[in-house]
Amino acid sequence: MARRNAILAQSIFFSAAAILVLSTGALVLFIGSTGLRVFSFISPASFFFGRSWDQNTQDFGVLPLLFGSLATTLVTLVISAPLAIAVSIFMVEIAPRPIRRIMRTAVELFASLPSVIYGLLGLTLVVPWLRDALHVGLGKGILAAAVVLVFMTQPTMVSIAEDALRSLPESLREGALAVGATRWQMIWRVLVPAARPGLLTAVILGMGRAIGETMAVQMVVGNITSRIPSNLVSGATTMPAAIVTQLPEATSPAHRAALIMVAFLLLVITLILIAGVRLATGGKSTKASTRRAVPAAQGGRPAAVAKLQGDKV
Amino acid sequence: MSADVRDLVASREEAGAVMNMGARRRAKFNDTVATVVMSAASLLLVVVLFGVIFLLLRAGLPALSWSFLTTAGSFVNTGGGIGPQIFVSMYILVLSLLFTTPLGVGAAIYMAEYAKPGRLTTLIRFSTEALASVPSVVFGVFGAIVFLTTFHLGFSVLSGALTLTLLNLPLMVRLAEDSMRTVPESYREASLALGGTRWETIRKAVVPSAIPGIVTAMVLTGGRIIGETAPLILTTGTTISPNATYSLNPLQTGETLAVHVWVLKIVGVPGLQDAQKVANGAAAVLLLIVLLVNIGAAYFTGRLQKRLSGTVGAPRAGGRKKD
Amino acid sequence: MSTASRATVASQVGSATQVAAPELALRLANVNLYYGSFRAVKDVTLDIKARAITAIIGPSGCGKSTLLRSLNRINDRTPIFRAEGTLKLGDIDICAPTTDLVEIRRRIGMVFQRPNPFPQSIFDNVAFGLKLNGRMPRQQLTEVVEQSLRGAALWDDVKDKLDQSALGLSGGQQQRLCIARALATRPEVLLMDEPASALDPISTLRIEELINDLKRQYTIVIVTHNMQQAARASDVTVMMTMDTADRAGNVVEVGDTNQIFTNPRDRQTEEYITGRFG
Amino acid sequence: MAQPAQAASNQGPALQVRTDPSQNAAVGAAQPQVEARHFNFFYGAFKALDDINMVAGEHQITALIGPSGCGKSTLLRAMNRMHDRTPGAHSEGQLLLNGQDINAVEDLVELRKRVGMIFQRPNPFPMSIFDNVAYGMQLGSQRVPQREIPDRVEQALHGAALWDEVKDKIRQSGLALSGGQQQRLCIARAIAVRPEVILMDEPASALDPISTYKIEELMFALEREFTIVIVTHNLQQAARVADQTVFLTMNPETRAGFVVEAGPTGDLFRRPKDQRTQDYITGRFG
Repeated sequence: MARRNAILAQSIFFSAAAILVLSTGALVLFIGSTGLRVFSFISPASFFFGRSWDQNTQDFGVLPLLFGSLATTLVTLVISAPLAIAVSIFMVEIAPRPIRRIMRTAVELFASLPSVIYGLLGLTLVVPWLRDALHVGLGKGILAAAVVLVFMTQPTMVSIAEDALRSLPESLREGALAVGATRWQMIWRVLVPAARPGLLTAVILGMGRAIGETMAVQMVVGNITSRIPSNLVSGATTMPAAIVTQLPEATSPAHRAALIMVAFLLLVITLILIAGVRLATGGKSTKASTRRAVPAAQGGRPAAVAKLQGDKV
Repeated sequence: MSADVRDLVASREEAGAVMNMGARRRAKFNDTVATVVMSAASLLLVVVLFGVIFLLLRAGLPALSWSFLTTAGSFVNTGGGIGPQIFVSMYILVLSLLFTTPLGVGAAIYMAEYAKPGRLTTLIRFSTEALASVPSVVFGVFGAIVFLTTFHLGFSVLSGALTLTLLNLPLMVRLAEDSMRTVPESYREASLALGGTRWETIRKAVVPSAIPGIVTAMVLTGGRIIGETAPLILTTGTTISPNATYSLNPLQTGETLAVHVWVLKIVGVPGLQDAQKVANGAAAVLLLIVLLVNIGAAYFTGRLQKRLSGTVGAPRAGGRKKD
Repeated sequence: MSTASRATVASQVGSATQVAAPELALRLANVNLYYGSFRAVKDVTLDIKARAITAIIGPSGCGKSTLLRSLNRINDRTPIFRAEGTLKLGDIDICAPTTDLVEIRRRIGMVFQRPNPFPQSIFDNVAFGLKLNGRMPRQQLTEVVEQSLRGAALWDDVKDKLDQSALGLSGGQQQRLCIARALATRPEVLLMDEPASALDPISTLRIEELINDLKRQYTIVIVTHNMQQAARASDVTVMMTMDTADRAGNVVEVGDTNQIFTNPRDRQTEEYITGRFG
Repeated sequence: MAQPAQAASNQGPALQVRTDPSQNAAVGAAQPQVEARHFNFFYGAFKALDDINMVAGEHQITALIGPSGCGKSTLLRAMNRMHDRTPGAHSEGQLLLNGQDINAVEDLVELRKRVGMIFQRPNPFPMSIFDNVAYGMQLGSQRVPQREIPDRVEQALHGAALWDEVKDKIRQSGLALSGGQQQRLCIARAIAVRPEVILMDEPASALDPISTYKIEELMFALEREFTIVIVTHNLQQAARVADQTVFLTMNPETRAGFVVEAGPTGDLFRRPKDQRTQDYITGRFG
């Protein structure tokens, strides 16, 4: 009786976990198979190398979208990666406890603001500022999107980077200080190198966030799909922005398939990034995976087990 | 060996152990500069955030009133509101959490308590991470293909809720699993040592201790559902049928609060009175919900920590170090 | 004399200061240590002899580690920690707010309970403290690293794998590496916080031999739980206990190690070392 | 440097050794309750215990001592098969509970009800004191009827010498107690299910001297009803409380733990037969 319950419980929980795998498979399968139909309408060459995306002429070249996404992400990362690392170092090593708490609250709040709110802010603050300060066009474009994305990517990057730094053992810090390092020397020469995989993960996942962000970007990027953007301040588009703008009103099957193919590309890029994270962290997963709160034999973990698992500091 | 030690001291000076004042001063200077730079970066972030909140509330709060929250937008008079959108948001929230919570907690229990290291576990873990980082618009496209077209649910509240379920599942699993992993291993050992089976141990010792964490996960997931936009545009639609406002029919199209803000700002609703005021008010409401969600999450996280604290003997007056 | 000018003088006089080094390395007078409102250590007055090994023993919780960790102010990292009283290294006041922590820690090295090598190469670990001090010619750096590793009796074990990760070493080797790292900057005082408690008996023995060797040139203060270790390895023993009422640690007896272990004056010391207490 | 060491070793007999006459009379006469015969234990390919032979007699306290890493905790945890949770852990040879092989037991739940365990750090659940003690009695198929539970909880708390301190706050969280009280609460929780054997893994190492003293007192009381096996780092503690002492050490090459010497505590501490025992208890080793 008890045993049957136990087995039943385990199988129920396993099925729940299995749904995660099935969903991932379904995601790839459905989007992939639907998206690839685009090649029955246009040739792969004109899809991948076409320099214009125009539903009126039924040209679906992905380059304007791809280029917009890459440029936006790149500009975002250049600003946001150093910012996030600086902020996480501040939070872990410099800020006194009350300030650290305020910072953490701020980061969590940033994380939970809906995309439309970021978009709204971009629309009412960033775009007019760019337009009036730089006097170029309407202010909508890659730069506006990047400014918004810098703040949108902060929570992801800061929280992971902070985790990585904070999980370094206190003994490393004490070791560095005890030889006479200044705080900055300790941070720069010991902590940052030791946390490198975590910091890299933070940047990669921030990048994923920037590539995938839809609404906030859609609201400030200008949504010009017909050409490859020539500068950072004239209208452009990104892959997600194009999907959400055009898919609801895409009537021709070719157009619809082309947009779904773009979604498939996004999916593939994301999966590559995740694989990159795995590589960066040496096969371990991003967060929490193997982190058990207390080792098996509390405190008295047999030395042999420690040895077996390859002594970690 | 003693000779080695004598070497050590004789070479004290060559070793540069004696202060090199130039280098010292430079190290000090760098330390100060770095501290200033990192503090400034952090200050910037906090100022931007609180500035943003201030601006949003300043623009939106004047619009808020009871009638604004309960009536529909009006094409005839000024003073219309966002009642139907709030209703749809809440409906999708409830529906989606109803699917996400049992699935997510179940999967989390499996991962935290049963999963053994191996290929299958790695696969589940990888899937969870992959799902967690797939852009939300891709889920929207998936929902549009599967729920709308394949299952013929059309643009509907149900399609949206199902899409969001998939979207939020990884977050729910991770948070719930985390909260179960914070439950000290010593509880499990204690329970097993008293003759508990694994299932009893999970049910009686692990899950009860993790409940505040699971509630936090629900609250945070709920916050995301309220704020989500892109997948809903592709699965639930951007309109509410005027003769089916406040309808519980899950196959109705719907427009959530967040989508409404976007529609008002970007697409425009011809003829709607007060469109900008309504948009600002709706944004302020969204923001207030998000603030509430954060406070709620912090509260339950605090509960979790409080419940699990003090396991390591009577803490001596705050000393976090041994001895 | 200010710390800065003293340091400059030291660099000019060099080894001359070594010869004239005073018999007392550290002086503690009326030292009280607090965590928040809790007094962890009370009214310690103690002189620590130069070029000798001083062992601090006592039951757990009596504040010996706290005391040791306040000598190089590494305990300042605990936010609520506070020290009162006079703590002097030569004529530098360790506790003064103006005191340069970095300089204090360069002069007072520390080895921790658990080996804490950085996740870097063996060479970089030992060279760490030297590189902090500005650029040093590679050849000289290599020499100092070798001397330090020899000093820590680790050279023969690692000379062929200096560029490998320090984390690949065994626990005992890691601890000796940490000693080498501390020795590389040539501190005057070496603090050791139960340096062998995480090690197996053989590594422990090697560490003890090493400590004994080092004492000719260094002032060593060691905290240990292991009375046999204190008896074997130290010249002077400081016995601490904890007040039963307010749980504050205090020194009950200081003396020649031989005397403490054969003829303790204090009843608590006797009970402790014969195992009737703690 | 050699001198103080000499002095310390000369003082060897200063160790206070248990001299309770009634217990000494029982020494040797006791039934073996837990017995290891040619017992080997492995973590994966690593052999942690090598050919262990030892006996823990009924209603006696048996102490396992030895340097860190010698496998004494491993041996203790093998006695209620806590290792089943460690991947790669397995054993050879026999480990007997009342003559029955522990490793052949199919029903782990049953085994662990018979062999209770106290851990190094007190680990009460985040529940009330009452619920903590009642926890074990509400598990499994042979659970204690609900109406008997309050009485059983009280008995267990009496048994753990905790009743007087907690009787007025039995519904308060177990985590609010002091460290020593928490450990006694864990003992109450363990004895509430009425095991035959209680394993203690350095039960006092996280406690202050006074709490330690109370736990030791408690062990003398518990000994009348239970068989106790204790792992301790503290030689003085072993000498004070144990009837029998087993000294393990580690092969310096293979790092496998083995038994050097076992016997009545008084003999082992006063007249060790083996030089390594002598060295260890006089502190020249480890």
